[in-house]
Amino acid sequence: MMSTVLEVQDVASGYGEVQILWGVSLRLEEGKLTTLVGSNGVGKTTLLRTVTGLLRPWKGKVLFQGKDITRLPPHERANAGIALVPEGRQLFTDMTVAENLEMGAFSRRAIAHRRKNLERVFDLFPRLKERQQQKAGTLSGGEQQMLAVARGLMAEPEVLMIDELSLGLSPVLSLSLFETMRQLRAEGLTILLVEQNVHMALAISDYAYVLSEGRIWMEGPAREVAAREEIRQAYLGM
Amino acid sequence: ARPTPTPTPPPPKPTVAPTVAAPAMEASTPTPVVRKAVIGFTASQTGKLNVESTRQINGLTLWMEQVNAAGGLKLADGSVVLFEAKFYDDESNKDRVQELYTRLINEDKADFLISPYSSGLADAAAVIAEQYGKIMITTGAASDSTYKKGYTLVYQTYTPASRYLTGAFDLLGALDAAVKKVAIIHETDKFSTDVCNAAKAYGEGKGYEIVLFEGYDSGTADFAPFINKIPAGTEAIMGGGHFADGSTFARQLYEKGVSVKFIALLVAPPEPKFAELGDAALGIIGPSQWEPQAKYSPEAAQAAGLEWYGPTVEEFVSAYKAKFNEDPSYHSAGGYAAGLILQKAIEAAGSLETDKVKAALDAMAIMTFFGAIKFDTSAEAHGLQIAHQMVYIQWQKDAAGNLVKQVVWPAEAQSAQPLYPLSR
Amino acid sequence: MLAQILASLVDGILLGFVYGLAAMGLSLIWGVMRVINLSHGAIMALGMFGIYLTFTHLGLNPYLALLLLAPASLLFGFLVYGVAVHRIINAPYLSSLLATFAVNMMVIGIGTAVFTTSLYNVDFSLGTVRAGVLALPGTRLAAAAAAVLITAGLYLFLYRTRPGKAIRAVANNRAAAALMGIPPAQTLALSFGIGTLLAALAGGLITTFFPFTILSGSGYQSKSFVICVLGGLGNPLGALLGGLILGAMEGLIPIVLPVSWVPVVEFTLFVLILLIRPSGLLGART
Amino acid sequence: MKPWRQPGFWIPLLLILVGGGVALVVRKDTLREMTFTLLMYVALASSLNILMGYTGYVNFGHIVFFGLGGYTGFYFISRHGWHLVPAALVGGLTSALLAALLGLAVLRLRGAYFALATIGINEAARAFVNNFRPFGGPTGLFVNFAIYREYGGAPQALWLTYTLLLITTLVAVAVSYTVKNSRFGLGLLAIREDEDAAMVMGVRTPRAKTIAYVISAFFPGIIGTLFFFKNGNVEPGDAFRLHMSIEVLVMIMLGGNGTILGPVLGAAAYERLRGYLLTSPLFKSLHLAFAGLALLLIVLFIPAGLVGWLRRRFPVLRRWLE
Amino acid sequence: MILQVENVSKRFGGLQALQDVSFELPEGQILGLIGPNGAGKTTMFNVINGVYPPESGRVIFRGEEITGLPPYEVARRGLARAHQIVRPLNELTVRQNVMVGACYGRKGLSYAAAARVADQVLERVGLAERADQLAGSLNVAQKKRLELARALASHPYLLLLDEVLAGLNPTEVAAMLDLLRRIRDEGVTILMIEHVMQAVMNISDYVIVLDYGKKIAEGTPQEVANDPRVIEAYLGDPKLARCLLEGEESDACPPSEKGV
Ligand SMILES: Nc1ncnc2c1ncn2[C@@H]1O[C@H](COP(=O)(O)OP(=O)(O)OP(=O)(O)O)[C@@H](O)[C@H]1O
Ligand SMILES: Nc1ncnc2c1ncn2[C@@H]1O[C@H](COP(=O)(O)OP(=O)(O)OP(=O)(O)O)[C@@H](O)[C@H]1O
Ligand SMILES: [Mg+2]
Ligand SMILES: [Mg+2]
Repeated sequence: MMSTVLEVQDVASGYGEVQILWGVSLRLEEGKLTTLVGSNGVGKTTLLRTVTGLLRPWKGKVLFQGKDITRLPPHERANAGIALVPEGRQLFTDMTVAENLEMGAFSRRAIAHRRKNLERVFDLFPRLKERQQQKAGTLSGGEQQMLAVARGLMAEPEVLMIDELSLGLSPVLSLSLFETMRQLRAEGLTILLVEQNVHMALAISDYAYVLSEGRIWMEGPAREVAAREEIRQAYLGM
Repeated sequence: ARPTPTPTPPPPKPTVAPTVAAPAMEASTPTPVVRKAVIGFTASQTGKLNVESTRQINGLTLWMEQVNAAGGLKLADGSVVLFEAKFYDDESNKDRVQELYTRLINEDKADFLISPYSSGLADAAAVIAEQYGKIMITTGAASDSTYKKGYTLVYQTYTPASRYLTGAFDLLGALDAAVKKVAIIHETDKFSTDVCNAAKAYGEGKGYEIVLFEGYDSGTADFAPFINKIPAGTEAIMGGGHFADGSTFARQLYEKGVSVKFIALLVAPPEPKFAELGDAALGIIGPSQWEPQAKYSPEAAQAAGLEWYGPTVEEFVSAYKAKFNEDPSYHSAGGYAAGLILQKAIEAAGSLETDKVKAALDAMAIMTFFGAIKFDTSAEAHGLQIAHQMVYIQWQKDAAGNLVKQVVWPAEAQSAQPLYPLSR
Repeated sequence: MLAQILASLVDGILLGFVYGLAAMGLSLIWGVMRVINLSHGAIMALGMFGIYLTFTHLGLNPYLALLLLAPASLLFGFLVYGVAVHRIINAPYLSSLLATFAVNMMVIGIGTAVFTTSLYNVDFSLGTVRAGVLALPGTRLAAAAAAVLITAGLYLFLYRTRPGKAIRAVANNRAAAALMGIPPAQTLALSFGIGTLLAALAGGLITTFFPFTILSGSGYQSKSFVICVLGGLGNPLGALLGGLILGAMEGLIPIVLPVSWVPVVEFTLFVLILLIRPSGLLGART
Repeated sequence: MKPWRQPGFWIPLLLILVGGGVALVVRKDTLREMTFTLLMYVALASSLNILMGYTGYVNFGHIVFFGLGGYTGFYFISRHGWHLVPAALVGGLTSALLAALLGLAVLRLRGAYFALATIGINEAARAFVNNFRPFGGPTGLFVNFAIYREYGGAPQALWLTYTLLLITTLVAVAVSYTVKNSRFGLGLLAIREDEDAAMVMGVRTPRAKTIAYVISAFFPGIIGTLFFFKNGNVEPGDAFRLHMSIEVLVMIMLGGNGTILGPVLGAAAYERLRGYLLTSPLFKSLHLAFAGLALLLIVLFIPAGLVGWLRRRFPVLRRWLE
Repeated sequence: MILQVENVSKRFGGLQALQDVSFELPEGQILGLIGPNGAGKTTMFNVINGVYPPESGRVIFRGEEITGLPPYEVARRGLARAHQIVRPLNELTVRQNVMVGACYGRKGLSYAAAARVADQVLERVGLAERADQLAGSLNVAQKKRLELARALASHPYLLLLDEVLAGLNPTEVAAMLDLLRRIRDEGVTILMIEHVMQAVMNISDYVIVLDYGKKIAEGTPQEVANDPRVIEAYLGDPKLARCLLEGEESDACPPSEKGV
């Protein structure tokens, strides 16, 4: 039996008085790659912010490895093994590439694996290895995205969530990133992906959720979802 | 409304302090009419003037307690005046002084006013006193300018600023006629600036060359820039301002090994705390409004042809020590003296009426433990203190090697020979 | 003339070390938390009295007393952060200005009630080193050395240790730091605590050569603003350099102008730098 | 939009008129002195509010205008024998001119940097006047008691000063209202909310800010002249107290930043509170600490100030409490 | 030509956000500006209305060069803008927000007149009943309408709209498109950035495509949608292009314009 690593139960959330999420439920199975599909502004980022604790849910629960973490502050969730590559990169722009990566491995669980992860990250993104001493803020947009993903990988997480994986990356690089995601999944990492390139995302995912107007509109194995007529029309442009 | 005293021929004036006179008075008059005279003032209970102001108020309080304890002050009509203090905290700030003095006059019905500590605050209060026709004795306020504004009811206890440091030039001249180059470095507040401008003019008049004349901000802690500016060949340094900066200046002069023959600073040296500087204090000269060592006495008064009034120096010092558990500073003595002046004037007037007391003040020429007191009565500088003299103290070492204050000038008040030149 | 310039420069620079140290805490808190700590001067005064009390009542060597002062002031910083700053850390900056000013009023108010505003002195001397025209009091040399040590220590802490890097990360991007598992509130409290500690240490060192009152901190605080703007925010080296520049200026300007013009020049320069390079002469260009 | 038909306009004016008029009617000197201080702070706070409340620029140097304007006005009284009224106007205009020059430069700074620059300006101005000979340098300026004769004696002079202050305060508050409820004021409010957006909407922000700064600076110049005239002297230390700037700022915060009534109530409340703390035997020695505590509580728990809080809590009051 | 952009380049540090971009806007039309994220569209707006001065190139508005003029000068010449990231003046009421636009727009209305115009415009965008609410309390969609209302209140000649349709549901999009058409019909030229393709292709008279700071195509919606470079860089899918070309009835199209 597969076990559920992360579960979102009937979460409602929003900003100020504006409600964005209206009772979203979602499960991430261990070692699976799940993708979250939805148009601009439906609340994908809002959901990820709620899962990581940057946003307090108005109602509902977030369970991690069976434990209720709804009230934990973000840094404790991070230490527990939830990593997010946030929308807009959110790098430490005044710190060097190396320091950014080091911050990625700040949690106690990650320190032990720092060396190993650093090697892998440099393998993946040789450019970062060249630029270790460069200030993150001076990197090009694509390099910054690489660094953001790399920083997430340094966390040695249980669950890796990536908001807009291929944003601002050249097609070649986005392709290779998708390949990396597949590889990580093969290594047993649980991944939640938010991606504009729905084609690719569905192609590499095990399972998919479709978010619409703050609600889960549809879910199912990625292959099946991709095959559904309404999805093909609404999100795949077919 | 105060009861107007019925005019009766004045009894012979007591020429001794009320402390001494008290028992006799109580025995002779069984139940005199008791009247209350309210003395109004503000105190700097907070803010930067807190310390000096507190001492001044202590002195004033001591005076009042003594008078009241002695049964009050007997007036010509046989009634007895008991004094009562009304005061507020002025926070060492000018903006409330006027409000508070107006309140003292109008609400608290103060009969007489004592000034706040410091020239600036006293200046603000003086306007109010004059406006309401109340007599104000200033103390702790040495500026000359207050008395050049056309006031008629403001009287100064202290030697005015313009004569604060002039004695230092006299002393220097007496010690060493060859010295000519003097540097003056002073705080740029009103008081110190007045003092040093006057001293500069006086010194130049006496043929001294003022090789450096600079001011520093209140609150300055670092004097290195000034010390570095003192030209080579300078033989004497004068100036300073208040305690904080003055003591710091003295200390840094010592640390920097500035070798001059003579240092005289304002305000700070007479403070007992100045001794905490240790060797840096040795030989520093400072003008003081008053010192316990000063030799003012009934005999001296007689010699000067003045009436002696109030306690002797020793009586004042021991009473103050007993009450406040510390040596009186000149602020304390000034506070007491302000009360004493008022007492004498009321006594001489035989009345609490402003006009009569004013006339008594104008005519006053006495000597007290604080020194001689006489006021200018000209229109240009009415109320300016013209009789009181500064004494100059110097920190010296006694036989046991402890720092002690000695009065070194004027010659007739000397308690020890000046230490000269400074050896550094 | 040359002798005067040399003496003034050396004096100014020695003083500059202390200025730099005084500014460092302000710079750290400002740089990291975007909070202009108006209680900085009051905390410096507390440091002064801390040393005064341990020196006069316990007879402790001032430099040893600094070691006691450090943890005490760190705790005090945590307290101030928790009570006054944490709630408004994300509010408009006027709130934090006023909140820290309120702390300033409380400290000064209580301090005045306890110590009055009279002058205190730590009567401690390390003698004077003389070399030609120079006369350098030992305590100032020691303070300069301490300033260098503390700067280096702080630099190493911020750039080499985990909590130090965490502070910089939080300063840079609070949300992202939380995502990395760095507790932002604790980290902010720590930086406020360190800022407070630095202020107290600076105050403590000053007692060994300048007398002080409970109000003495405010002058150093104003100068610290100038230094922060000179040196850029958040960087200890910048603060030290800014302090040295200011110290040297204070030493050298009097050679050509009356000393009383120094603050005019100083603060005019301050406003000018703000206008031309708000991120500081040594800070990054924005 | 006739202002006199709006309760938000006449409530503060009426408050001031009644509060300040009592002393004039009863002719009680103590009351006059008390109210003088109060009115002075009301006017200072209301004028600072025109900059800080409407454009959001926190000015720690409001007192510079009080000091420099007051110095200038007082200079003409003491050195050139001017009458108080023209001198006060010149004091106000000098402050306004200074603000125009300064504003063009420092208003380019935003946020905390502007606030810091104003601290710097305050210190520089104080140090400058300390060295400025025509203003008497460190010793300042004073007037001879005899000049009060020109006004029919000292009491008359004081009552005149008081009346002028009352008028100034009324004008300051009326101007504050008019600015807020005008096209110009709307531009200022837009700057406060989002300066860049305001620019995009066509608000000439540099000019608007400078004009607000100038208006805000005019009143302290007048008030300074009146205050120093009443005191009979002026010294640099009294004229440029940073602390006073901050107190005025606290008053605005207490009453409600950006409101008309807020600075009026805030100044009154703060002055009374301080007066109470100062005279109460319990708090006397700790009054500063208690004032600090009060400030902290306001900042932490009612950041919108008294009026702001009331408006938020009871929206019906919006029409009444402007 | 109401607006001419000539060889505009703009860089941020090492990033060339705009490179040698030129285009022209004829009066009285709706023009679409599309391109991938980060292509430089918003930057183009910022250059046009004076938020950023360009490194090189010129912007000419109604025959007058406005390059480098501050935004408020540009606004007063009749060029209004609605922001991509909404910027309401939170502590002011909705009416006051719109009044700012009216007071400082092309006509520079008086306070009283601005209040009247504000009420009319609010009626038009459907915010009339919220006029006295604080702007900060609106939800995102309402804030977008407020952005539009503020821009309209300034009586502009040219309206720059940065993703005003984002966050609106299909019904709202349709209503908004109606409104935009009516505004155009009143003679106001509109330049709109939009990712909601269906809408852009429907409403635009002309479309300009940016990619990596360069103009890669322009033309009618049909022309653009058929441009292979546009398909490669932006549309990414030939089928979608066909849908856009053929209109909503095409079987290649998704059921509603959820965007891409
Ligand atoms: N800080 C905020 N305050 C108010 N509203 C916000 C905030 N952040 C996002 N929103 C709004 O919440 C809604 C959902 O936003 P969210 O970022 O979750 O969408 P998304 O699905 O991630 O979209 P995208 O594909 O554009 O990233 C949007 O309408 C957005 O405008
Ligand atoms: N102030 C700035 N400093 C540095 N880089 C900037 C700045 N503003 C924009 N950029 C960069 O310039 C590029 C173009 O940005 P722009 O906002 O114009 O894109 P856009 O086409 O509007 O994208 P979107 O569709 O996402 O709104 C981006 O890579 C962006 O990161
Ligand atoms: Mg998102
Ligand atoms: Mg954009």
